[in-house]
Amino acid sequence: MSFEWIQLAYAALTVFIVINYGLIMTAVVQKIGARVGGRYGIPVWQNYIDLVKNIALRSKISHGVMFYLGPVFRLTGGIGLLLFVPTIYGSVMHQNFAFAGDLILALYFVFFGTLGMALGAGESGHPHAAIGVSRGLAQVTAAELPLALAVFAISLQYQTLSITEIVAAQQGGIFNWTLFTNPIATLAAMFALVGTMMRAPFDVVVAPQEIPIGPPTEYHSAYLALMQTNRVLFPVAKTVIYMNLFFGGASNWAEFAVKVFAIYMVSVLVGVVHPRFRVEQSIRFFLKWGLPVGILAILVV
Amino acid sequence: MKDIDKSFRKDTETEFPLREELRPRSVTAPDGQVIEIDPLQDYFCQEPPKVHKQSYFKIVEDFYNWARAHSLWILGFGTGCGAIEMRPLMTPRFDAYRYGIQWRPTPRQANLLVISGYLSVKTLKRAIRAYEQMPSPKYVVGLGSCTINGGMYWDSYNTIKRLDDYLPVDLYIAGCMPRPEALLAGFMDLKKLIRKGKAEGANKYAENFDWYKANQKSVIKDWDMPDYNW
Amino acid sequence: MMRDLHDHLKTRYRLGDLAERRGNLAFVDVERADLRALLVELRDVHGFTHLSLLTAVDWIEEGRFQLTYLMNNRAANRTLGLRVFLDRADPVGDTIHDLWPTAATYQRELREMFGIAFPGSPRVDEEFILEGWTDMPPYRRDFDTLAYSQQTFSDREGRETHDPRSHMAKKLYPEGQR
Amino acid sequence: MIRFEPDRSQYPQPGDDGKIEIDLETGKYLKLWHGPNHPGITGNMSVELTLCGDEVVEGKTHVGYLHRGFEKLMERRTFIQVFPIVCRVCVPEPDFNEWCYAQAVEELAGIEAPEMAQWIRTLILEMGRFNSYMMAMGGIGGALGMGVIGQWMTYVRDLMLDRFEEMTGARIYHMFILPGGVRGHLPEGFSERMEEVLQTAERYLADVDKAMFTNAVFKARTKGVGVIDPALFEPYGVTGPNARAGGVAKDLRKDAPYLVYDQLEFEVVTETASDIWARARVRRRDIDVSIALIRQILAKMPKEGPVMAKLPNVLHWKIPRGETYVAGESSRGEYGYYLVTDGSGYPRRVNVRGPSYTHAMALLEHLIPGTNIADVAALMVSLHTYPPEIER
Repeated sequence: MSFEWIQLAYAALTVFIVINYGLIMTAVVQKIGARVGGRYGIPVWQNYIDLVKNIALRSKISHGVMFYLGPVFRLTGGIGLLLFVPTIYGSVMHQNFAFAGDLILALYFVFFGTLGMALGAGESGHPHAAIGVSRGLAQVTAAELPLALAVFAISLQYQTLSITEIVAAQQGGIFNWTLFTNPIATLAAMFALVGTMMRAPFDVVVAPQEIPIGPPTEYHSAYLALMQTNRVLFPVAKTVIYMNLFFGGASNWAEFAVKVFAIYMVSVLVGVVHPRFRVEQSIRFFLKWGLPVGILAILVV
Repeated sequence: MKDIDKSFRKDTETEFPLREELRPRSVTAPDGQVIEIDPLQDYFCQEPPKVHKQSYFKIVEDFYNWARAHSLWILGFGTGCGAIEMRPLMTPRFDAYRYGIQWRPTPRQANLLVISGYLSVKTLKRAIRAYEQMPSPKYVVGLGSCTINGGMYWDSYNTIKRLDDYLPVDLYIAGCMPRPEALLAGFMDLKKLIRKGKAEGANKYAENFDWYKANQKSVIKDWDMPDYNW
Repeated sequence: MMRDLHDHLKTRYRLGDLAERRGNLAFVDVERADLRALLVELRDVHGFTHLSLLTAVDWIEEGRFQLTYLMNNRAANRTLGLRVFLDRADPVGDTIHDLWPTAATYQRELREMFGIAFPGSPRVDEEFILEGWTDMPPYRRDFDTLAYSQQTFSDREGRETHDPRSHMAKKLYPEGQR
Repeated sequence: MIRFEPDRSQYPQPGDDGKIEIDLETGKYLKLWHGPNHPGITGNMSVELTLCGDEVVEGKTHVGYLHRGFEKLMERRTFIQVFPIVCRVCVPEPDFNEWCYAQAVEELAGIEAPEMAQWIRTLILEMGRFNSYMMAMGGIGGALGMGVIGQWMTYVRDLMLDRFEEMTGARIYHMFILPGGVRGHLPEGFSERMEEVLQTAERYLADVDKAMFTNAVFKARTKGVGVIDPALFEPYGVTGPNARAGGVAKDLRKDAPYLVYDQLEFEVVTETASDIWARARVRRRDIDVSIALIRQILAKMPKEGPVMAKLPNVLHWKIPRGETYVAGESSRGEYGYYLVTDGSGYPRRVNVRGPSYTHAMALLEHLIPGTNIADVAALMVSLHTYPPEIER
């Protein structure tokens, strides 16, 4: 495919839309969680105010270069993930930099942010951050295994590594979705989704009652604002991959909004009513349930 | 009430010895290297606080103040018995989240320190550290009569009487203990102060730094930390 | 029934008179040398297995500290308080942390708040409640908390302090009657 | 079946005396302070943990952050003046302090509270127990990441606080129990409104049963974790729900009936496992007992009668020399007051025996070594400790 400069502007527009969508969606999700507890919940625009507030803080301290680069890496991971995945199928504006092997690159970017964050949080020197990082890396590694296996399964199934082609193969009716053509791979991937969304029962990384919020313990002001941006962007970008791979992609923004919200709600609904696992329990859970399902998915294909 | 013992004199002579783990010593690292450490010098950053100027444009500052007012992140540090009324504040009946008030577990991400009730001398030390670690602009709310003037514990040897001697207080909420409605009203008043740009406690602390430190050190006898700890 | 126990124990230990408070609560004076043997017997033979409380009272006029060991027999619903008197000038108690590990906490508190030494008790000299305290132990009777507070902390201007007894007498009986 | 067992040979081995030699400078250990500013801690206290990997090898409790010198302040105040500060010893269940102190003063002064007052006191104590258990249930849920349970329980507690407010005029510190009786009668129509609250509470508690006690993750986190050996109960002075979770049916309400508990029917709840699960379960079932007791009291109590005995002039009230100990079963265990008088107008010595004094100090320090860092918060909350009882 050829590269045109206008694509940069289009990609920036995609990122802008997704960030705004993410800001509002996370607020709505928090509101739903609050309603379960019987509360009214935060206003939907609260995330914007928090973002401005954090940028407006006057004093900042740094713990070194990596401390500064940590959130930047994390955000790069989120934006990178989004940019190499076609957000809207069939749209010239929002297919971003999708290319033939983008599935592999996307898998790489899922990890990239976590690793960058680990370096940055480690530099902050806070023991809670260090414990959180070691927990996070252990759990992400275990949780992403089923996803990797599921991705192998469906790339075997569709004989391609291009997300665009996978989406194309799923068009033409709801029963062409991978959800129905390969339910086992979808199940394996959903394990990974629930496991990496930092929600109960797999939120041991940030567990406030054990290690007050883990890796970001020392982050504040503008650093925190960057991480907040990533916190709303990254889940959406990840959900976009799931949507493309398993749920037939989206052909316009409305479909995008509905599907992403629905997939995201899976992890939220699981999270609201469960306490959290210990880290070795959650790793065991993924190896015991996620891994066999992923292997089964490959075998079935 | 018993009469005061006029002949009683507080012991002002005795110095509290430095704790053993804070004395200078040499350490052999696992690889055999010998390192000299002086914990008080090496473990802390010694930089004094700065007075932070307001934004150059008034309209920008006003916008920032608006955002600060509507996003109050409270440090979840229950210093006294008033903390028990903070919990209903987060739950269905009163739900302070509606007003952009949240609880953060780490001082780095909080900008409102609520002193929930009396402060014993031991807690005062921790409260000062927590306050100094928060990013500026930061606000302090004293909760209950005991932060205003000792309240119930006016004759106790271990609780401070006036919080504003030790930390720059923006707002007091009276009562013993104040009801959640009073707390909500207090936070609304604090919002008004912030929007008017009158809540500049952090700058006041930096300007009168020596005065605050002298007060703090007159109460905390074992001052084994640097003057300003980030 | 407390009386029977007292008569039974009196044959072998130097005990004072039994001061009965209720049917199931009584106090008795014990010599310091007998304390440990008595506690062990109460625990192992008479079922007083629960140490409810260990605390001290400062009898400054008599120049001595009173240590109170409240032993409880839950099955029979009886509580026996053992009173041991220590010299106030040089108070040293006997540690019982090997009989009841939880007594170590009580002894730490007594060490800090009354200045009673318990040699051999674990971590007894570490700071427990107070931090950086250089004055006399605060629970002693000659420590005046109001005077200390006035010499340490500053009052806010405009505070009025009334003596409740004269203030209330004036409010309740303005004509001056008792 | 995949199993992972950590290679224990690299872990520190206990020495001859059973204690692990800790040398921080080997770099094998990490010192971590749990508190005082920490969301997983119960109130304002702290635990100094020494970690090796994810495992805690040593824990030391540090208290004193809430010390106000109550016992000293009480010595300066007359018998009646002590009341405003006595309830402030324990915030979640302040009425227990008032009752213990009032009962002790009555015993030494030889006053008997009228029957109506006894019933109202029992009612207040049960309402306070209900509130305290609500905090504990929410705390257990919160420590394991189920914030929703905390939300529901605090809401129900708010409803009960409304009833307190209606009866006494205050939400948290009531000061309703005085020596000689209580301050007043129940308001008109109190039992109907109380019944509404109890029914709401039962509805929410049914939800809690579903969300918490049938949840597989909750079971995985709590079963077999933080086990207290029942043989330790006596040496460590474990009482109350913590002991009952180990199968010891000790309850002062039954063993040494005070107030009107001998006229009420209730069972002593026990579990056998003695782990976090069992302690949570005991508290959950004890709430049901409390609810039943409140209903019973409201049904059985006399309709009228005096609530206050005749007191001498309290400004000049002198009590002869004597000492007494009054204890009752609070929501955390045996709660007692030791009062010594010397014939003057002031107490000679007041000592508070809070159940947390033993649970959070010696017992917790004994339990913590060997647990996972993730379980420390759950363990502390399951013991239901409350620091002001320790340091007063």
